[in-house]
Amino acid sequence: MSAGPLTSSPHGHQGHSVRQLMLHVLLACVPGTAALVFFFGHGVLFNLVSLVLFALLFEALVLWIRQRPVLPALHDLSAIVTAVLLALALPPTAPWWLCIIAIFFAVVIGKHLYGGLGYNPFNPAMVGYAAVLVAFPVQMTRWLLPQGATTALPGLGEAITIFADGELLQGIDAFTGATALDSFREQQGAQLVSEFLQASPLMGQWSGLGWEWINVGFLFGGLYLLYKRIISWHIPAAVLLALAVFALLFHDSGSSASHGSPLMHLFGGATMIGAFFIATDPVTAATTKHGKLLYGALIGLLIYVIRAFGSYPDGVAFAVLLGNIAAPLIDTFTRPRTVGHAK
Amino acid sequence: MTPDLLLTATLVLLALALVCGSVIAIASMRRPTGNIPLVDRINHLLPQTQCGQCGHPGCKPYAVSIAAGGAINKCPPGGKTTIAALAGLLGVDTLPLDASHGVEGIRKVAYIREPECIGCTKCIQACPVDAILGSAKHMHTVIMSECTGCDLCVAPCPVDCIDMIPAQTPLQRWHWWQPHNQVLIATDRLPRVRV
Amino acid sequence: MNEILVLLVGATLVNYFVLTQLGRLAMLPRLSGKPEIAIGITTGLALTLSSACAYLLYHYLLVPRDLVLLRTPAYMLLIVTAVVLVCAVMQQYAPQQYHLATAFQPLVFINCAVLSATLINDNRADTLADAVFSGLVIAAGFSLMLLLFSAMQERVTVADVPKPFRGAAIALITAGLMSLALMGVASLVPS
Amino acid sequence: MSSASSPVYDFPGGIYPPENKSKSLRGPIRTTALPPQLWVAVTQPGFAMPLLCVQAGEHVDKGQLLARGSDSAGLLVHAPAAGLISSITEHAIPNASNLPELCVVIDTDAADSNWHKLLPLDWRDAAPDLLVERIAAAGICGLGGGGFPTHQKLHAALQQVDTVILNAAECEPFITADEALLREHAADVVTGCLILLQITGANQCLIGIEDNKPAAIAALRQHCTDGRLRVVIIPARYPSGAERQLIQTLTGKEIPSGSLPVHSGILCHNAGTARAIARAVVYGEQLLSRITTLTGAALLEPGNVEVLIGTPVDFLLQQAGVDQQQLSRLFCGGPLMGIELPHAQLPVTKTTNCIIATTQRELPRPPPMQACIRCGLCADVCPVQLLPQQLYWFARSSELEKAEAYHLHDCIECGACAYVCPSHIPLVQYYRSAKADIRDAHARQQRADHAKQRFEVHQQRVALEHAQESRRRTERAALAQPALPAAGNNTSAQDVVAAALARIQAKKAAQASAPTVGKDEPA
Repeated sequence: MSAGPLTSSPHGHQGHSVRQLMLHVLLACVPGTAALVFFFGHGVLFNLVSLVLFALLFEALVLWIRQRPVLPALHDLSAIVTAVLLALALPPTAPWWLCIIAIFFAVVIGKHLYGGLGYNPFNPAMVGYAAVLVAFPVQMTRWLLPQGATTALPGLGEAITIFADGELLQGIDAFTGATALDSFREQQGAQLVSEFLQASPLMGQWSGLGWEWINVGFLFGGLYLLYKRIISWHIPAAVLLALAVFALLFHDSGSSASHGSPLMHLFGGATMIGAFFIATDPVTAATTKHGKLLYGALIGLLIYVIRAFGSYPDGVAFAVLLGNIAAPLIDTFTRPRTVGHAK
Repeated sequence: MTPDLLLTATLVLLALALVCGSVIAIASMRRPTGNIPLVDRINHLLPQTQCGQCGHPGCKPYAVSIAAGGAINKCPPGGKTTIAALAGLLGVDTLPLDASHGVEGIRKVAYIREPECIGCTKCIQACPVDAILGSAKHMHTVIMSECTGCDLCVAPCPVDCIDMIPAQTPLQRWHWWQPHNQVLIATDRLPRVRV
Repeated sequence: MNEILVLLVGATLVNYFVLTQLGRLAMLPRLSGKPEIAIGITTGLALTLSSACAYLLYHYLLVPRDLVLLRTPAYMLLIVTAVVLVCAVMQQYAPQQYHLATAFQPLVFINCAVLSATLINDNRADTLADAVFSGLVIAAGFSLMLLLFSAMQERVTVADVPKPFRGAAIALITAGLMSLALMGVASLVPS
Repeated sequence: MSSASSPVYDFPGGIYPPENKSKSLRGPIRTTALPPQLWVAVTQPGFAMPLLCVQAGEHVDKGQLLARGSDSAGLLVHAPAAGLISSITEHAIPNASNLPELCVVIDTDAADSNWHKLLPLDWRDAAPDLLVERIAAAGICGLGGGGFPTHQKLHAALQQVDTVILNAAECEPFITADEALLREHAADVVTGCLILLQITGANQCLIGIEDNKPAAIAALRQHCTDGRLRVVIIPARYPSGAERQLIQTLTGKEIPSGSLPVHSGILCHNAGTARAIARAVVYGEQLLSRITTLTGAALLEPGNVEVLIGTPVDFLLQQAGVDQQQLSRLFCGGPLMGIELPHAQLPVTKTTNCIIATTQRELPRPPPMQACIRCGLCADVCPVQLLPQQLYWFARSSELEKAEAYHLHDCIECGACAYVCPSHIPLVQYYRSAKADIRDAHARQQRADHAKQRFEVHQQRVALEHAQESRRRTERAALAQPALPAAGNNTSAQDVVAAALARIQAKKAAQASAPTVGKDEPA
């Protein structure tokens, strides 16, 4: 017999661990990331690598300062997930210092000031994203033109230069432009939706060129997470449904005053990664079943409102952060009825 | 600015101040009603052993002293729980128990070794909750369920036949404790989990 | 209708600088019960009352007499009176809430002052109903923020926050991040 | 008769752990050899003081009474075998606290002959009271794990229930004691059910059994010839065998929080208990043995054994061929609600339904807990629809009022939440600790309120006595005054003042305390 402290029941365990959940999330990111790399080139990879490295570095640093065990915390992969989600949100033209600032806000301020994994009330990746978006609007709204809309993506050398300092590269403007959603909003009132889809080189079949496939990739990843029961269907379904319903309500049958079709919103921008990967971050989301639906619907609505009436390139980050604010209150109001109690 | 306007301004402001002032005065003249007095609310949180370990002759007097701003950490029978409850009610910080008044221990009750009792009734008079049964020249006994464990009957007994015994056996007292947060040392690695 | 909607969204979401006030909540000792609701009610009633009075005062006394320069001191008087009056009424009808609100009376005063400053500077109210309505809406927005914030604080207080950041510091950081999030909708309201 | 007509309802949550049941079901129920020594625990409900009926050094016969409770609510304990009582001492027994409990140690006689049985009863004609009395006399308690005296439960149920539920679900992994029992002794169990119907006057008995026990179901069906009995097959899912969840599954009724099934007209008993009842009534046998599952990868011959109460666990393990090298941990009960045993020098008690001897691989020690990530898996599996992660936060920060508001007391401690927790948080332990703290706090408050009331009455009484005393004194003084007219003006003036003050005080005290004191103090 092995000696050891006696434990309370239960003594069996399903065998899941946080690390496993995070591994599945990382795996599910692969198709969307691949699409993103295909359409926007090396910059995405630079972001990914640098953010992951700095996320681990900052996490280790904070834990070391707090004299907490470092390796187990790195072992759970949560910092890497944060870094990956943030990297996928940052523009591929982001210079290195922007990446560092963003990941600092995400890991240190968004997560560790609250005590680390499990305690943060705001989604760390979105805290990082929103912070740099507000602070560096120019760099944050300068996206590359996707593969297909431009003659060529920046080569490896050019990508390195951009990463080193975006301003150094001569003729960077040839590569960059607004995102599809941005350019749609800017032209609003001038063309019918269908006309714009055809006329603009940035647009594909139903949404932004490239973005459609990136979203399809994240949709697949999300379905994988659902299949693996890493996430529940409530939040993504509510986000997508609310977004689609509001887009349909204000679609105005594609007139020039329209804010875009439901398909354009569902497969444009960061919708799918937001619905399946970011809004579902369990730490910051609502936890009850009804609460999750409400939380998802709120995010869906906010994404639409910010995209349609706001002035930021995409609404997902702010919508998720606002959802995070509401989540604790939503939880208190959506407690399920305990068995044996009247409602 | 003309003197005329200045005068009007002063008058208007004065009149306004007068009106507002009287409204405030009327409002604050109403006495508070419907609130449970603070002393009673404090008293409700005290363990009511009436043991006097706090230096007051009973729980209510201690409640009065707390309401007047006295220390909240003088009640050993209540211990940490009572201090926390008082701190919550009064909105002050919790303090450790003042050891000069005693230490927090397990709950005890008085037990009279009946063969030794001479029936002097001194303990009966000392008991604040009438938990001791008996009459003169007859042995006394403690009604266990009514005893608050205040200790006040022990000192008056001329033959020292009263013991304070634990109110519950260890088995009755036992319950699960909160798991300790197992803090790993920095070089520890989590056991590998099969994926 | 449109203006009311704009006012509603604006007042409820965009007055995020009020969030800086929320830090004070965390600095005060924790009381049993829900002071947020009490503060919300008190502020709401006081603000509605004072904005109505302010409107009447402004349009029927100060403007005709050419005394607009007296606006600020006069409003301050009104706000103080309104807060005291509302507290008295609450004492009568909601003693439990009153008990909590009195502990935070300075906070209520400050809130009312800050919020009415927005009201006054705004000066959008064209009618008495508008004035009352905007008072109500701003107070409602403020109360919602208080509720959201206190629900978040409930989570943060059990968190393993590093020692130097416990209490007011982390509350201010939370408030800061909340206002960062609210910047997302700030651009919705035409300024 | 037919199960087709019985609807099966759903309960929320639940988990599907690997069953691990086949190993111990390969052979028939074995009977163990007579152990050289028995440690018979005489624990009473609520850990009350037992009254011993024997002394150390005394020889006892099989079935002789060893101990009883101090009142009728207590549980009778009989000698499982004849032998000499070598000592009566505190001994470790399988319990969560690991604290020793009073045990009667019997050195058994090899020649174990006559069993002092009770008189057999014809239950069909017997009055319910008589049957309950018999069940008490046989020392039967709930054999499913609760261990609550059965006669107590039946007392409360007399003429109160319309449905008797027999719990044969046995949803915990590893445990097969009830399944083996039903395969081989279904007739006894059915008789037990009929006796329960006779006692309670209920009009139906639902036998709930999980669908993964086909042999037991077949045996039950064969013996269920009475129309009031119905075998209901329920889907296998943990914790379908928990009392309230089983009732919900079979009847669709939710037992209101804080009330007992009896208050809803339902009585629930375990299959093993039903058999013990049948044996006690039909054959007059006291509860001296029970069927226990011996299983786990560290045993070479796992199986179910009919074992005498008090048999040491290490004796049983040796009989089942334990591999000491492989043995890592020992459990009593199932892996989800059972308790971990510190060693094998412990006796089997009336509630020991399973002993698991595990290897390191089978049930590994839990890894260190990590931070809760609020994933909500626990809420999905909770059979009572609590919010386990919220309760965890409240329990951890000792916010007991909030934990109460989130219905912590409705937690059945089934362990489903901790089973699925990816952060390996021992949630159930947090709940147990918080529940105990809440219970303590309530008991404290109750004691305080009670003491306050008694103190106030005491004060009034003392004031009244003082007043009466001083009145008598003044009266005596007044009588004595004429005799001493020249004692000095000073004294008499003082006396007058004192007397007046006393009168006022007495009047006040009498006014204030008269109504209450009059009631409480007839003297």
